[in-house]
Amino acid sequence: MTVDMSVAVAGMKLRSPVLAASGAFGYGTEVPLLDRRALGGMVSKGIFLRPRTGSPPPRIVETPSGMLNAIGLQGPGVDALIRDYAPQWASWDFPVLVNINGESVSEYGDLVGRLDGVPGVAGFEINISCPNVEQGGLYFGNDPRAAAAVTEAVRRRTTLPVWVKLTPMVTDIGVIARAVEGAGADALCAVNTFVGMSIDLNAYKPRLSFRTGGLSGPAIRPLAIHLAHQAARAVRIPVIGIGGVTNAEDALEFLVAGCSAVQVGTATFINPRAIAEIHDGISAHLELRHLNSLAELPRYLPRD
Amino acid sequence: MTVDMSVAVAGMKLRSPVLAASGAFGYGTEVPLLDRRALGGMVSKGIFLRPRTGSPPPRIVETPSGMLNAIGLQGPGVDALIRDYAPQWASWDFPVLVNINGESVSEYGDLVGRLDGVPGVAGFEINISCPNVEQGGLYFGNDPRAAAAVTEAVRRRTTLPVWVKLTPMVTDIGVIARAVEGAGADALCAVNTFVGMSIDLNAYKPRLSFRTGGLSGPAIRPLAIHLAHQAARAVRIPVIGIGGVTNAEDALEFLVAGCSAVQVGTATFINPRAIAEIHDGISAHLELRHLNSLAELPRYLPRD
Amino acid sequence: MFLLNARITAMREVARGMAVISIAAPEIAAIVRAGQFVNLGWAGVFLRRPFSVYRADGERIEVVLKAVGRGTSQLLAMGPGDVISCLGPLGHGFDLEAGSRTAVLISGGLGVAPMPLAAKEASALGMRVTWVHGARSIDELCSESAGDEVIWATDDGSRGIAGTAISAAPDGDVVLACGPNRMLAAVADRWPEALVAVETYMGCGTGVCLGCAVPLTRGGYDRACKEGPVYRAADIDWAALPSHLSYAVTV
Amino acid sequence: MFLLNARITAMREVARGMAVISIAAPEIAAIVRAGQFVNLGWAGVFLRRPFSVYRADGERIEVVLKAVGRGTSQLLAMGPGDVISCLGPLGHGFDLEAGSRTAVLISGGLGVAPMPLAAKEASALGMRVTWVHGARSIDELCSESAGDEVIWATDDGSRGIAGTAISAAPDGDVVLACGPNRMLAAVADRWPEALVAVETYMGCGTGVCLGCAVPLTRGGYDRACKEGPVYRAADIDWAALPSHLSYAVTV
Ligand SMILES: Cc1cc2nc3c(=O)[nH]c(=O)nc-3n(C[C@H](O)[C@H](O)[C@H](O)COP(=O)(O)OP(=O)(O)OC[C@H]3O[C@@H](n4cnc5c(N)ncnc54)[C@H](O)[C@@H]3O)c2cc1C
Ligand SMILES: Cc1cc2nc3c(=O)[nH]c(=O)nc-3n(C[C@H](O)[C@H](O)[C@H](O)COP(=O)(O)OP(=O)(O)OC[C@H]3O[C@@H](n4cnc5c(N)ncnc54)[C@H](O)[C@@H]3O)c2cc1C
Ligand SMILES: Cc1cc2nc3c(=O)[nH]c(=O)nc-3n(C[C@H](O)[C@H](O)[C@H](O)COP(=O)(O)O)c2cc1C
Ligand SMILES: Cc1cc2nc3c(=O)[nH]c(=O)nc-3n(C[C@H](O)[C@H](O)[C@H](O)COP(=O)(O)O)c2cc1C
Ligand code: FES
Ligand code: FES
Repeated sequence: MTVDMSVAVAGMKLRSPVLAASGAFGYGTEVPLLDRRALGGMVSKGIFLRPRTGSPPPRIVETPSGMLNAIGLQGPGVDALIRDYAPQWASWDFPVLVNINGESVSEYGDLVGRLDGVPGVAGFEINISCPNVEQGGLYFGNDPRAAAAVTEAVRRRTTLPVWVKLTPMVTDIGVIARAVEGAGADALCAVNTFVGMSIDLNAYKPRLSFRTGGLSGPAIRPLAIHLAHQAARAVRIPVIGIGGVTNAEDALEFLVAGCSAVQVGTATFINPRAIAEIHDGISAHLELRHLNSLAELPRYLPRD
Repeated sequence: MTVDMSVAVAGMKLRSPVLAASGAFGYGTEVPLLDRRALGGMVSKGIFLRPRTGSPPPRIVETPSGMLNAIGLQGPGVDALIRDYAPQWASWDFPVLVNINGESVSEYGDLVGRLDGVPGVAGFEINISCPNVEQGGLYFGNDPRAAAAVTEAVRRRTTLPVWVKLTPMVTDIGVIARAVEGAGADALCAVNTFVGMSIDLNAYKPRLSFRTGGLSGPAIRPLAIHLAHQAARAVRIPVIGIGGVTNAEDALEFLVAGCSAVQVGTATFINPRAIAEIHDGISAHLELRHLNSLAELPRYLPRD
Repeated sequence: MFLLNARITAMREVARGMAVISIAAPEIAAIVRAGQFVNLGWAGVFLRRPFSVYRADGERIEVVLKAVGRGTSQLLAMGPGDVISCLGPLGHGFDLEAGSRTAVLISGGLGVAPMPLAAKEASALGMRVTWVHGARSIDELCSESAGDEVIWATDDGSRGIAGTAISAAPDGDVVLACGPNRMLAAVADRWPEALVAVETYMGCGTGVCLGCAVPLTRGGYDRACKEGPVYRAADIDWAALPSHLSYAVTV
Repeated sequence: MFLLNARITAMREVARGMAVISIAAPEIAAIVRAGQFVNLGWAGVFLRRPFSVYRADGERIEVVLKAVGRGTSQLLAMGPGDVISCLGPLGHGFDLEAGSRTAVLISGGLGVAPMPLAAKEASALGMRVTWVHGARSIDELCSESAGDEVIWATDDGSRGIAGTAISAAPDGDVVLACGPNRMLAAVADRWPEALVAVETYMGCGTGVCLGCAVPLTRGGYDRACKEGPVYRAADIDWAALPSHLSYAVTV
């Protein structure tokens, strides 16, 4: 028996519910030891319209069961992305979504306008939740009106799938989720990193040059599962769970909690084979329970 | 050389900046192996006006570098507290603050009214941030008006120190911090637990009977340091840091980030000697840096 | 209560996958009572893990376990010389009073854990001890026993009586039981006065966190780590006590 | 690039607190170049830890380290038989070209790490190799060396020249250096064309996370794990490169 692991996320058919998270695979061109058969899709590193240098080092700190990062969305800008990476993506057998960033609503729209129709670009993940940039990012993610405005601006420029990536740093993720759904998002990605800080006790100042960073890894998993679940309860569009997935059990927790798929980031730094192991582990779990397909996995999603 | 470890928190002189967090020491009557000399003070388990049974089991789940709890504020109610515990506290050589909970603004006020003047009660920690009760708790903590209303109601009933314990589950902790400061709080405690969820893959439902629980332990430390730092930047009153402190370095990170003291919870479950070790470690750090007192510890608290 | 960095001194297999670990903890060995437990901690786990004390002599205590998860697997991978943090003795054990003539001990699977100490205390009080050992099959039956009479019961009849330990057990002046919470619920039906050792999740093990709630028939919750883990069977609201815990399901 | 569960086969001390660990990793040993590194992972740490490859023969690679934190302490507490996860070879090493006559290798403290392989490659290209070893004192000076000539330099003069490795070093056609970032900045002043191996924090070690940013004089950042860790000294904006990393400060 082979289990049917495919899933359709708002019309986009994925062969696996395990996706590569933005920022953990670069542009997919130098991913070591990746077993591509297991990959449902990839979200590219966050891009702006123009090239960005990113933050000065140190950019990374290890924390208990997690890490803080403050990369600052270093990237080559949209022209280089279209020239250097999209053509490679066009030949791959899984979809690549571009993680979209802007300092203003119109910049988000313009960026998607530039990328819409470029071969290799299968859809967009709108990042309104990056904690590591001075302008944009989080600002759009924690205000329902701003979040909706960005989503609308993007929606007008493309018929490709638009996924919106939510921040956990809000009082009620359901409010943002509904605002974004109302503005035309095809799916939600929950969640981006949590803002954190670590202090250097020699220098008596933050370890990261950007002062704060985004916390990722297993430390945040219980929080991310809760938030993805809350988002899924708030909307009718699919939710993709993100945060601390390291093995099949972790992924299954998100899926049971109401997610259609998961993204894996930090875990791949530690185990470059994580994606394949997660894929195979989910399949084995389904088989053990005599389920023929991922669609048959029981979900826990009370709508009260 | 002995280092002066004392600190005054809004007029209350503490011999040590290391306090026992609410819910991790019960009423202080059965704390094993506690080295009391190291304890700056204790916050009692959260109490309501009336007795509460709490949540059904399971109430606890281990997570990476942390745990979820959903105790549901089980407690004997204020009468039993006054009868059974306060008299013992009156004879102790460190202050005991009572963690105050209510389902309405007036209940908070009434509870403090009942406890004000009771020998053994040195002050109040107002819990507007418990994620594990259906009514009250978090509801008051994530709305600046409600948070201020609770603080005012309590402030009117006592001249003892009023500390307000903040939830991390808000878009901007500074807004709540300022609202509570304006309403007359003497100090802020940042933070309570983060809401999280864990899924049982046998039953395909949440592991905790309350569905969600509060995440504590080292996993949340970088987030808690950031939030305590943000709160400290937002207000002029002292901030007490809470979240994942397990050793002296962790405590020092909170102190450098602008906190006047720290509270220790989960770590004491694992190491019943944690409080003393943290106290001694801070003292050793100060000595090593040739600092004569905790007050001389450099702080990182830009006010921009 | 003591907090010791204690050395593992020996390890032996007593059933398929079930091992007894000896730990040098003289302070605890000197005072531990039957039904009490220790809370063990080491680098690989976040929370401590509770284990009944299986045996105790002047210098060492023993615990018996199976790999049911990450922590128990790690513990079984350790060996003599390794040091673990040992907090105990904890909890309220079996209260045996002089005067009873016969004691019946009923264990299911890993529920053997508190029984050797219980048999010893009952014998010391002059009781005649019958220990009924239940398990799924002969492989899973702990090979060690104590008491004046031993009765074996296996689900598949591969050793002793075919059936449950409960069905195989005689009556006695006092009945002590340990095993899956489901089995203990059945004990409560037949012997409401039995003393049973229950399993719950634990946070602290020392009575301060209220994580180990045991639902009571009179309403409200007790702490398994403080008032328990041993209870009068009729006092527990069995329907409200989770029965899916690993220790509990491993018959 | 290979991901191996690799067995530690041996461990030896080469200075006070400084040890060389041998790891059975034939696939990596077969292809690793001087200046490349491996990213090691095991149960006690969250992120992997990067280590230069010190030596390589047919079957084994070696790394040299000191305890500077939690991870390195854990690694030093392991022993032959223990298995660690080994990802590599990673990064871009020293690009040595035939034609140079003399190579000067300058190491400060743990900066010895990439030098034995570098000495071997330089010798194979026909260069005369001078290795200048610097450390605070004789105790901290790695006892192993390679090359045609070895010069010792200690801050306190307890062995060789009293002073820094830089002041003790002759000129050469190619200069290779590794050590604290502060020392490498001084190397850059004297030999802008020197090839230096820098230290940064690393997330992935494989070029995808952008955590290991190396600030460049021409602006922007390179990845230490991909374009580096070896750079032309003049290409790095030394003032912007953190100089407080542990490997870096342990002279
Ligand atoms: C008073 C008491 C005495 C016990 N005595 C024994 C004994 O003598 N021998 C024995 O083998 N087992 C005993 N147990 C059960 C044992 O503590 C658990 O099986 C063990 O904690 C599982 O750890 P794990 O890491 O292998 O499991 P995990 O992988 O962590 O989880 C698997 C299961 O273990 C249980 N568990 C996990 N953490 C805890 C915790 N903090 N407290 C309680 N249960 C937990 C849960 O059932 C969970 O579903 C006892 C439990 C209690 C409460
Ligand atoms: C390319 C490269 C090659 C290296 N080669 C060697 C070598 O051959 N021998 C050697 O002893 N050391 C080497 N290091 C340094 C070594 O990786 C760090 O000293 C080690 O990671 C410290 O781990 P820790 O757990 O002991 O320290 P921690 O307690 O985690 O932290 C102490 C310090 O270690 C450093 N550190 C921690 N995590 C990382 C990380 N993920 N990446 C980089 N630095 C980190 C930081 O400076 C930190 O301040 C190299 C580093 C790099 C980047
Ligand atoms: C080094 C690093 C870089 C990241 N860059 C981006 C990014 O460019 N855009 C984005 O939306 N998320 C980014 N993220 C967030 C991840 O996509 C993901 O949401 C987060 O790390 C939580 O998942 P994890 O715990 O599996 O890593 C980044 C995360 C890390 C660790
Ligand atoms: C079991 C448990 C019970 C708790 N009960 C309370 C409580 O009654 N009132 C309260 O304000 N906080 C309560 N807390 C939160 C702690 O006081 C503290 O804010 C939190 O655990 C984070 O700190 P830590 O990581 O040091 O545990 C409880 C925490 C735990 C783990
Ligand atoms: S385990 Fe904490 S009170 Fe029982
Ligand atoms: S460490 Fe991740 S890109 Fe270099």
